Amino acid sequence: MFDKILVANRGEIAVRVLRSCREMGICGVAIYSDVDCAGLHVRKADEAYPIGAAPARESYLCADRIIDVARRCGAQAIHPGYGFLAENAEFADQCLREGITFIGPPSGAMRLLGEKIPARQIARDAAVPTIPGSQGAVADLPTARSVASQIGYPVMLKASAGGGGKGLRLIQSEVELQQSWEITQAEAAASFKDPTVFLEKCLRRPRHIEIQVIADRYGKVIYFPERECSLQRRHQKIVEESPSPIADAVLRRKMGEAAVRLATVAGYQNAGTVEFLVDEQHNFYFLEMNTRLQVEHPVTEMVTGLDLVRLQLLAAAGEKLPIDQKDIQLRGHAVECRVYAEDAESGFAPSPGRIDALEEPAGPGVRVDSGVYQGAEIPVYYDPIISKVIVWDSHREQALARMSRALSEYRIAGIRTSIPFLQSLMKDRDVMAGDLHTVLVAEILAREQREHDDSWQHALIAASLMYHHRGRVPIQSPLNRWRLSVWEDER
Amino acid sequence: MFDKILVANRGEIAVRVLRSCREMGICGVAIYSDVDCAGLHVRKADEAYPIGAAPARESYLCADRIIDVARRCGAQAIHPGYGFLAENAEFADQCLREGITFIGPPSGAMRLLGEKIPARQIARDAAVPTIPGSQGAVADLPTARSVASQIGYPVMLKASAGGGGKGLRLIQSEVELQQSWEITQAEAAASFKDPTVFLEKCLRRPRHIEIQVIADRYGKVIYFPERECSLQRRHQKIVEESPSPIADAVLRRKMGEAAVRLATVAGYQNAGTVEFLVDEQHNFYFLEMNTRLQVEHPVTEMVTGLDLVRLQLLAAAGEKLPIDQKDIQLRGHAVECRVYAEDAESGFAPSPGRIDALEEPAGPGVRVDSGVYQGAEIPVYYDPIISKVIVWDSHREQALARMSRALSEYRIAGIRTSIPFLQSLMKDRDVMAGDLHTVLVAEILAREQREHDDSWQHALIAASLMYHHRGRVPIQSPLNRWRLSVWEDER
Amino acid sequence: MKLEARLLNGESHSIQLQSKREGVEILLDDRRFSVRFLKLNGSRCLVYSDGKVIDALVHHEGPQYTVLLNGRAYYIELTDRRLTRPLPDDSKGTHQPVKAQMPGRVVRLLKSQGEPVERNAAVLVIEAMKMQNEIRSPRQGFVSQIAVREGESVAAGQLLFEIRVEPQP
Amino acid sequence: MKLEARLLNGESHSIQLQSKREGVEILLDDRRFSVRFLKLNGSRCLVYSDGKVIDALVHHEGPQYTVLLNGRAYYIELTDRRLTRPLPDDSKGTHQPVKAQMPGRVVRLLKSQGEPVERNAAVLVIEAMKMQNEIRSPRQGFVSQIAVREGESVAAGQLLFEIRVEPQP
Repeated sequence: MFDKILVANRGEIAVRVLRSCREMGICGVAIYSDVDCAGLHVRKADEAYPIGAAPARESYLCADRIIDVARRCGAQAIHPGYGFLAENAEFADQCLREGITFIGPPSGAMRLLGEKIPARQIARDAAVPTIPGSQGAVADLPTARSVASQIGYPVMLKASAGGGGKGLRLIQSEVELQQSWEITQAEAAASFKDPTVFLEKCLRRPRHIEIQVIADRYGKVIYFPERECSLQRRHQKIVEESPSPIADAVLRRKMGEAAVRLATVAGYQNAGTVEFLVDEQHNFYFLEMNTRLQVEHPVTEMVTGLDLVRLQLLAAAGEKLPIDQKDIQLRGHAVECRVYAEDAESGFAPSPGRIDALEEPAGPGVRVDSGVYQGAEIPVYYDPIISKVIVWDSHREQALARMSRALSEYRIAGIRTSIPFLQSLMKDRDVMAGDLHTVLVAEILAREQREHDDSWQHALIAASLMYHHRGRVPIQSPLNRWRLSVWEDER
Repeated sequence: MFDKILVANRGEIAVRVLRSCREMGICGVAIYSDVDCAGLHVRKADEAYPIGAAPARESYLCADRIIDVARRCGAQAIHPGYGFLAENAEFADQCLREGITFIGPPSGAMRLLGEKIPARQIARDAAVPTIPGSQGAVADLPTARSVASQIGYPVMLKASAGGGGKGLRLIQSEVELQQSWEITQAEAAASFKDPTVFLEKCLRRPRHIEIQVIADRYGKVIYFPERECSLQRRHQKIVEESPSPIADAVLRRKMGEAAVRLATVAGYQNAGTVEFLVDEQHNFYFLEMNTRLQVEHPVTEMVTGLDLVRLQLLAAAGEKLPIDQKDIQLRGHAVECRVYAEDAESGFAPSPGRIDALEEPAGPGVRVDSGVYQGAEIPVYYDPIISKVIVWDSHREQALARMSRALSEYRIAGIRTSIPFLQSLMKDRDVMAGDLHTVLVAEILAREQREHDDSWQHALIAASLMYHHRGRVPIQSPLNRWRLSVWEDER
Repeated sequence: MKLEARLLNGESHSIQLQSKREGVEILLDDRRFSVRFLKLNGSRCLVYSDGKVIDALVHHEGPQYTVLLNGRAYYIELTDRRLTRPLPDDSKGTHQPVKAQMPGRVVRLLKSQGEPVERNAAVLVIEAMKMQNEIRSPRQGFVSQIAVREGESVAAGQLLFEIRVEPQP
Repeated sequence: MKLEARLLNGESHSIQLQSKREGVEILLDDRRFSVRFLKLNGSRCLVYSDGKVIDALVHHEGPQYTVLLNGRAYYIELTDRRLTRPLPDDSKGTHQPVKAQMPGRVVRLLKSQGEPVERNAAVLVIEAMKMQNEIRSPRQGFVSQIAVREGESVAAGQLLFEIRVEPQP
């Protein structure tokens, strides 16, 4: 096993990886940009080194500098987290050349799966169903028109090099296809340096369900119970759960085995996730494979009792996976809510700033993976995730109730957050019924109404009392002052 | 199910119960003494009522006032937590008379099991092994002498009405027996209003292992996997775990079935714990039964996935237990550390005061049941428990490593805590090997040596830098000031 | 003390507070509350109202109050009747400037100069923190000035556009 | 700046700090450290020393510093050489008072007036927070006064006893 690992990331995921390092007796090294000098990941690390200026391209995306730090501090491996360099095959190659272990898949598999058209081909080779669409790239508009009319509108026009909700366009009709054809190609060329596009049928209200896999160097590939991540806003997941409300043992095994076949054909190693869309008849179709640890990995950890980061480190160190498929047992139900520095009350605008007060939920069945602390700053330069709240309970209904309880305990002052919206999601009738699909959040936002309870009155009362008592010092010791200053009230 | 429950307690256990109430949609009512007006349990409650002055006998022990509050606010049930009125049969009777459900066993069972001699008789009736000793009360010194010489020294001279580590005396020889006889009787009379004493053999380095049970009104009694609580200081548990490092499936079932027999014979209902001493040959002997929820219940929740408070409420509401013995499955390993406001560095003196800064551990496998928040006060009037840190992992060794990691993240300023000692326990060779017994902590304290690492140098450096930079304001925004004020350093 | 409170949805409420020996009497519109109040540190407070406990975190910048309550956020503007400075007079036309809340890049202009806008209508789109954000008009009126161009980088606090509010009849 | 630090175990160390352009040079006894320092709010600080990160919470009352580091607590008394007020002069006999840290009840006196005591010898027992605590002598010397009786309730800060420290030869 490694003695020292550099975590090439920041925020909650860097903290997450550093925690496993500490538990395994491995020295954990953080890197930080100028604005992150006092970041929680720096505070949780055994060592930390500055890596450049705030913008990611001058720090967390600087492969050379990161490798240089790793070499100088003697780190034998680099964990990339998610985002930044996590799916950058060049970086994986560079690590290899420098004799540093990249904790992730081999760059070859990363490259194959990183582009949509080759990935779809691998899925077909592995007998994994793909969404009906063009066999590969669509060269010109006439071909596009003919493919689209064959599979039927609406269709998705996608950049092969896109991913993560970027580089795709919904096309309702032939007229729209004509209008969008050139602009989509141009955008793909501009954004991903590759104008290649292809067509897929657009499924009606699909679910997003994905399978986590992990593979060692010796050909063992294991799948985990599915995660349902259908609650998305702007193609970004915001709530994830495991198991899916619709999956039974048969579907779970069919999807799991499909994911294992795909990973095997691709020569995959380490942790990865095969994403599927699932239609209303519970047919599933390969969407893409994420070649890294995912934001939502904790729900899988909660229902299986396994530590995915630990397994990543073991696999990367060349050890055999210490578990077999039969050891993966699903227990209970886990739900994750992503808490963002976004103003849920006004269009989810980013809300960077300083966290003036912080109280996190805790207690039975609640896990918080946070990247902040009281007094910390949410910088404008990166993904505005604050933390993830993950709960576990024996049944889905109880898990949702537990999440509501946990969110009700969360207090963050100084910035605005997505917590209020997450709260209302947990009580939404479709969410509670498990009737999920990828456009449900948009529908809920459209229909959302203010709850009619007395809370606004309580808020007014609290605000006006704080105004009324402005300038009065907070109680330091209720022991002495309760009787003196609490019941009384000066003018 | 109840609509409203009053929690007749304070601190972490009141918070624990209120959390389950909120998750079950039950209105949770807190009560508070004057010094607890801003306690965390008040903040986590839906309603809260003052109950009297700080000393427990003027507030949390005032049965009349508590019942009066319950009646006036419309609470249908009272959860007593642990301590205070939890094992007070009078109080249970009073609730019954007022038509309020006492969430605990019937007062009859409580009375029987609350005294040692009748409890030992019940154990014998239930064919549960008891520690060799007198059949019942020992009337006079000659009888005591004869019993003691029969079972062999050392022996324990115990008050029948004692418990929880109080009212017992270790006797090494006949001379000591003679010296202690009268004083022990007198102390028992003074402390417990009952001079009755009895004799038990003193086991050499026993383990303390206990079985949690829960029973409904319909005769169903279920046992849970054992908890080992051998790490004790002054007869108070400080670290608990489940399963026990020495228990296998056979011992677990034997102890579990013994506990169920005992609970059945006693006509027990609701949650309770049968405590055993276990000798080096793994023979187990009944010690006492605790007729309440215990401090260490979370380790059982972590390894079984069940919510014991929820089960308590269901049983108290007259529902059938929703689980059977076969549903209780042991998974992984859980460890709990009790964090006290005690100065571990100088003889565990109480350290009440204000919590000036607080950061609690979090992340994978870590649960914190806390009774405090930043700015809260630890009053001198009650048990100085701050919180419990509970961890879960798939194996014991990993669970201990995770606990070390969690404790290393815990920051409490303003008061002194037992965390440093807990840290050293987690790394003790006997603790790591699972070689536990009830005097191990005393042995460790006797042999404890300061770890020889560089940490004291780091502490000196941090303290002197804070002195050097006194008067300098903390950074508000690293975004702007890092380059300006961090690397530089004014005179 | 008499306060006027305006909620985010535009609702306005009147609040009267009066200190009594046993706590504070509050008249919220026409509902009466008798409360006890405890100010904790870190902008936390506890309000005890007829058994109910309100555990709130109250943060304010000037008259803008944010109250965190059970995981929800409430935004309230408080006006003290005694101290009321004359509010910007709606009876004359005024120009309301809208500034960037954070650094970012203008990706799209949705309105042009002189165009009429509803309250809350999107005027332009700024990309920041990897996300596109519509910047909306705070008032009904006309876009009197657009101070940025598409593609331009903006700093926090930089003027984006101005809305001219028409005199009310 | 020159400091003297005394640990709980009685060890004494000298610390010299010098500000440089790139941070602070520290000479701890004869070990040299080159560090960067970041003061956070809430008495937290970060020290960057040769890659190592020291994440400490530092609390002090006068010269008594408590440093929390990785779940351990370190108690340090700092003396600034430049500001040193003359310390209580050990060459003359002095009386050191010992006060109650918290309210409680005196359950037992273990020494009587005039009795010689070693450093750390228990002088009396106080019960507080349901526990019995031995109150020890901070110095070697004689019990010059016992200010409480068995069974007496004491308030925090109340004088318990005094130790007379003998002049050193």
